[in-house]
Amino acid sequence: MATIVLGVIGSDAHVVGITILEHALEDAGFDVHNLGVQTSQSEFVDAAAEHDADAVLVSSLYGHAQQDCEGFHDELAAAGLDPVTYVGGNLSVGQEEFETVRQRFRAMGFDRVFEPGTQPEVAITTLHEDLEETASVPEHVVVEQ
Amino acid sequence: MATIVLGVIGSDAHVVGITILEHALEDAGFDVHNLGVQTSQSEFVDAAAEHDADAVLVSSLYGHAQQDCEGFHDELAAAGLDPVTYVGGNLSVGQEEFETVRQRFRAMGFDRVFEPGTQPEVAITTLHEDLEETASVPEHVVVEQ
Amino acid sequence: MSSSNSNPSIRDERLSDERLVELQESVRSNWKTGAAVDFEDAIAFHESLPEHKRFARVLESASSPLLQPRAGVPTLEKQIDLLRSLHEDGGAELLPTTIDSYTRDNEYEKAQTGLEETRSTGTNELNGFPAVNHGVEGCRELIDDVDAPIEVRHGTPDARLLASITFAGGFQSFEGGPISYNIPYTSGYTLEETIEHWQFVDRLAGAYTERGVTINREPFGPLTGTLVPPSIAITVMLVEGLLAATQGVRSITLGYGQLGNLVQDVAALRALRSLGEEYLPDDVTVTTVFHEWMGGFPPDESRAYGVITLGGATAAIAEPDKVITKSPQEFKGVPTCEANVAGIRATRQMMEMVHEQSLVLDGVDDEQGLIERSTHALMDAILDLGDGDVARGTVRAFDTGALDVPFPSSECAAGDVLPARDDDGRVRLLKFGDLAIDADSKEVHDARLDERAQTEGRDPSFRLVADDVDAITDGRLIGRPEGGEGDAN
Amino acid sequence: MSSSNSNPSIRDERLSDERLVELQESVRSNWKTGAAVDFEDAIAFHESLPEHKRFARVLESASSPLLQPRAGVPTLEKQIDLLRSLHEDGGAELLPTTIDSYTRDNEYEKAQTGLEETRSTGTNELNGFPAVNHGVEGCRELIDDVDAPIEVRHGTPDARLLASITFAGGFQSFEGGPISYNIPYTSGYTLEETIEHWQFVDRLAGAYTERGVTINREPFGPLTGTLVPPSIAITVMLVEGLLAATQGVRSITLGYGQLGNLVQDVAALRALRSLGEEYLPDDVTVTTVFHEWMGGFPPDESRAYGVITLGGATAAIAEPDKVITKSPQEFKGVPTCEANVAGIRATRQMMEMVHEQSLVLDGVDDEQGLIERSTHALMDAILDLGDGDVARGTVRAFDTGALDVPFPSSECAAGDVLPARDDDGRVRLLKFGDLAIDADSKEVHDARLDERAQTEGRDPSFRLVADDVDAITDGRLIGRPEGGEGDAN
Ligand code: B12
Ligand code: B12
Repeated sequence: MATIVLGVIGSDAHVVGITILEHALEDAGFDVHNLGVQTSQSEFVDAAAEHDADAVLVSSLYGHAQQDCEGFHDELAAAGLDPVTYVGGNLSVGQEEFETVRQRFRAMGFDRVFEPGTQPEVAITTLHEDLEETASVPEHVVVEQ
Repeated sequence: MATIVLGVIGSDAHVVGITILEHALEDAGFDVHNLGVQTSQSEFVDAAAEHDADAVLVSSLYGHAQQDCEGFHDELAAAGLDPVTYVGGNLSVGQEEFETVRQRFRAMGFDRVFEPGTQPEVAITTLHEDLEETASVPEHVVVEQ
Repeated sequence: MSSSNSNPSIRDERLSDERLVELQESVRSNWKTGAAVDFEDAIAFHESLPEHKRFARVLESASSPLLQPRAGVPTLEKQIDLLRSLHEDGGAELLPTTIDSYTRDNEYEKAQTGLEETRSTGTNELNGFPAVNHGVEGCRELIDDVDAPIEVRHGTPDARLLASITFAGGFQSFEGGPISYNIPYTSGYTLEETIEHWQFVDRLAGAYTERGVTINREPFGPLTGTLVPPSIAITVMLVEGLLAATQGVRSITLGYGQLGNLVQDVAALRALRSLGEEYLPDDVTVTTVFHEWMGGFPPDESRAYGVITLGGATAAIAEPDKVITKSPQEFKGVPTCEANVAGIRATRQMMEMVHEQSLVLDGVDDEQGLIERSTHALMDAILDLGDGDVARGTVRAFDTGALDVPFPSSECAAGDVLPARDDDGRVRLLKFGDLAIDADSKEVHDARLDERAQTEGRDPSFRLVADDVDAITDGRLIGRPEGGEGDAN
Repeated sequence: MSSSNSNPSIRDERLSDERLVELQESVRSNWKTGAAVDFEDAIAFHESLPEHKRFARVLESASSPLLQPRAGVPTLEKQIDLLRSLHEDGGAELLPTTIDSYTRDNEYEKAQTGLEETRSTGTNELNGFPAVNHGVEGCRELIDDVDAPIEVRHGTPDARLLASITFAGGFQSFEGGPISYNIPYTSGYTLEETIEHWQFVDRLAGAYTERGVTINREPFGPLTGTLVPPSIAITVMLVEGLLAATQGVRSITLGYGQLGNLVQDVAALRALRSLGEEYLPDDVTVTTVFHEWMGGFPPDESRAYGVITLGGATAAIAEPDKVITKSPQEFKGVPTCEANVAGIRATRQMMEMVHEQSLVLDGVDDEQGLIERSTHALMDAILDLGDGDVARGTVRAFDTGALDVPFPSSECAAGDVLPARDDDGRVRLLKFGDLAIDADSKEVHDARLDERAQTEGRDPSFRLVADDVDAITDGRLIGRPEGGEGDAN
């Protein structure tokens, strides 16, 4: 079964969402490594390398996601890693339109960008989809969740 | 003391507002003739003539004020009357900007146009102002209430 | 003084089949669309409707209160869109079609002009849906295109043609009644006239009911929406329920409008249900509807939500069968669809959260007892005055002031009763006029209002009533004088 | 497992004058604006403030609950505008200044970058007001330009520099505490560390207080905001209150976050007040604050109003001294000023309407008894474990799990307790871990959750907890499985 690294990036301490995600992903059969809150980019990269993660799920609620995620994909690449990457939560400060936010994080390299309140089931479905063939970035995904 | 004719025009039956207005105007010393709800234009004109009204206050809540007031000032003129005329209440259907509504009723000949929720005190103050000199339409009024 | 004579010829008797047919013929000629009304064809149309569009069935089988907004726009297309959105986005289980004011006045010509102007200008020139002008076909299109039961809500003193067309058009619920759509809604009809008109409407509903097509009837509980004491409102509901039952109506929804005091509102809704069961015949299914605050609203949407959600909380505790929601734009004008949806959703959130909790409030039983005692006194007076006939008794009761309503638009009611809130915010009577409630109940009202007068250090007067009328608009429940709140709470 | 050792050196003892000065010196060097901190100058500034800007005075002398929103934007100009509008348009009697996340992490460099970027781009690049970067002068400008008392609200585990600068800058109220700003807000500190940091903050507040400038301190009651049972939250409040009192704080506002069940919330607020009076020294003025729902909100504004106004109704019944309001945009992100104003106004409307009514709810006393018994058990355990020292006892209690918090961010808490709602929507514990509450209380929790399990026909599991966490977001109070609501209500 696919291996997943999960955590809350930066100095964000919102723990409830990833706790729920962790349980749901485990129930769905994934091998989950939950790094907890206030996880740095390098902690994510190290864990992804250590566990040979198929997917890295980054959560951010507090509004500083953009600053915290800057350069994340370069770090992954530098470590020779190319997992599927998701980011979700409340990704910007304020009441910005989600579509704008999504574009921004897509441009930063995330394969999928999830809006506030995304149910674990949605993450599970798309993980199954994205990890079905190989663990590489699926080019065919058109419908974003 | 000035004489006032008051009523709800058209087929509007909202009676609470004018009941409160009537009491307040009487307490303020005006000679008030309350025609009640569902008063036609000609009932207004007849009462204004009969009581030699200094001011005619038209109330309309239900949204059909414009249709109901169409040609009202012509009727008054035809009867040789030129009282101060006020209109107030919820003057249009829906959530239109009040300023637009005011312009429309000013153009129809009303001296003052009052927004929803106008307190009786405001009506009393402006009546004192407008009826101070003569009972004719005051040209000097700039600040609308 | 009332304009009706005190020896009314009206009787609470079932109209004969012949009379029904005769009246139907004459009524349908009032506007050209009347010609399309055909009873057998209508029965067939109703029978073709799926279960989930049968109003009485959906309402009577619900396990928790259903939500219904008010909404009506002039054109058919927009009305369909509006109702779909209220159902799908708002989650309203029951839908309305609110009729425009010209139709309520039977001014079909003017309604036609408004409808045509709306079609050409694109802005709504009517404050509701002119169902008569849309005719039987238009109504059926609406019923077909919207996936929930729809009620006709209006305010029409003479709704005979409207009923004929909308029943034939597939609507299975019809608001109003001879008192509740007279006194708050018009100044042009005597009670005898409106009772006669509504006997036809009820008889027609009864005729459908006999054929297995239950038409739900809903007397309008809030009356003038302005501080109407529960016993008065409930008495009117019972009278209209009785009159409807006589004509064969078997599904009756009695209404009551939020006053804002939780204990009083819960007590009133319970009294409404129990008195409804007591007075109405056994073969009538009685349901209840709670209207969110019907008086003047706060001007801003945020504060309006406070009023609306207090209604939701009340409904969650009292559990009526249906709740009519208000929108946060109530103060200003006919709400947008979005605002209407918002009103439903805010209500629902509050209701769902409170409904799970078993909340027992002190004092509900006492207040319910008071309401029931006063209502019994009023009903006794009506039946006495009518020598047992509720129709005649009602006319006489209004004539003599034995039954009265605060702030009536119509001269049928004396309008000598004046309501005011007590120190706890419950609506009492400051002036009784000739209202036939019992002496014990009067004592309670007097005592409670004395308490308030003392708290505020002012004599009860019309000023106090006016302050109470404005209170919720001003962000409060009780119209206390500035700085004179006292410390009685 | 906790990372702190179980033989802590920390003691609940007043820091000496010398230690205070010494610490102040070292702390102020952490960022350049620290240099401007001067105690005597600060006292003079506070003394120049008018009465109506003195936080403790305004709060403690209020006759009904005061409203305070949360709000902070990066630049001084915009923060001034924002607070003025919340005060004038919203009618908030008490104002906040919410600090950004970088400052909470003592990352003043990053906060500076965010502030400068905000100034150049015009869009807010920080989620709050970086008070340290604005420095003493900036803070004083804010205090001068806004006409109501302002509190610093943050979430900073090491708030020593923030306190030094904001106290000197004229703020007279400061949220947080060693547990409440550790466990929900960070994973980087042991409790010993945060207790030490907050001893300095409290000692500094005490130093101002001794000079006649009362600094109000407010432990953060909601903790993780997620189904925290009242006894746990209240215990943390008492501990932080005791620790603050030792350092000379004389104005303490204990907090509690809405859980959504009216009876439980009213009982908890009453227990909070009475236990506060019981445990805190007599020379401390205890006030209480109620936070509107701190967990996940419904996504749409209309339903959010339902949650917010239920908080308003609760506050009107329980009458805390202060209410922290939420905005209808809570779900999505930092709210606009208008949304914040709307939250205050909706709350006020509900509160004013309900406040006039004397509402007595069944079961409040029993629930309050349960909360007090459990809290006593927890406090006893803490004092036992600390051999009478509350600081040491707290560290040991968290180490052993005798005190625990659901969903902690920090490893200082075991996180072995799992909350769930009972059939009535009250928050109980499904898993106690090693929590030191008494056996009687545990029995109540077990029995109530068994009831629910039966109603729903499912075994209690993490799934049930997750459903409860989502319930309010989903428009309900209890996370019932689809179609399994039972009929227990
Ligand atoms: C509870 C809460 C808190 C608690 C957190 C307790 C804790 N330790 O977890 C407390 C009170 C401590 C807190 C603090 C703060 N908070 Co807060 N908080 C919330 C709140 C109300 C609920 C969050 C929550 O627990 N939701 C329930 C869980 C189950 O849902 P979730 O987190 O959204 O996660 C689900 C999905 O989103 C999804 N998901 C999440 N991440 C990911 C990632 C991927 C890849 C995928 C697929 C899915 C996914 O799966 C989860 C399970 O369903 C939200 C607002 C809201 N949503 O209503 C604000 C909110 C997130 N907080 C906010 C802020 C600003 C803060 C503070 C900075 C300031 C403050 N107010 O004190 C601090 C930050 C502290 C810090 N260092 O992080 C803002 C963020 C603003 C923004 N982005 O513009 C919000 C939106 C509130 C607001 N409107 O201002 N907060
Ligand atoms: C109570 C009420 C009713 C009651 C009326 C009972 C009665 N007989 O009076 C009932 C339930 C019967 C009713 C019926 C209808 N109503 Co109605 N009603 C209201 C409501 C909630 C309050 C009105 C009120 O009494 N306010 C309290 C009094 C004291 O305030 P007031 O009337 O505004 O008057 C004060 C001031 O405005 C001012 N004033 C008024 N007129 C004038 C004139 C002048 C010259 C001056 C100086 C001042 C002034 O002085 C008064 C004293 O302070 C309003 C919405 C609201 N405001 O919250 C809707 C409202 C007025 N109704 C409305 C509608 C559409 C109707 C109906 C057509 C449809 C329906 N829903 O059934 C029918 C119409 C029936 C008819 N033939 O007229 C709409 C009007 C929409 C629009 N304009 O776009 C409103 C705004 C509701 C809404 N948002 O949809 N209604």
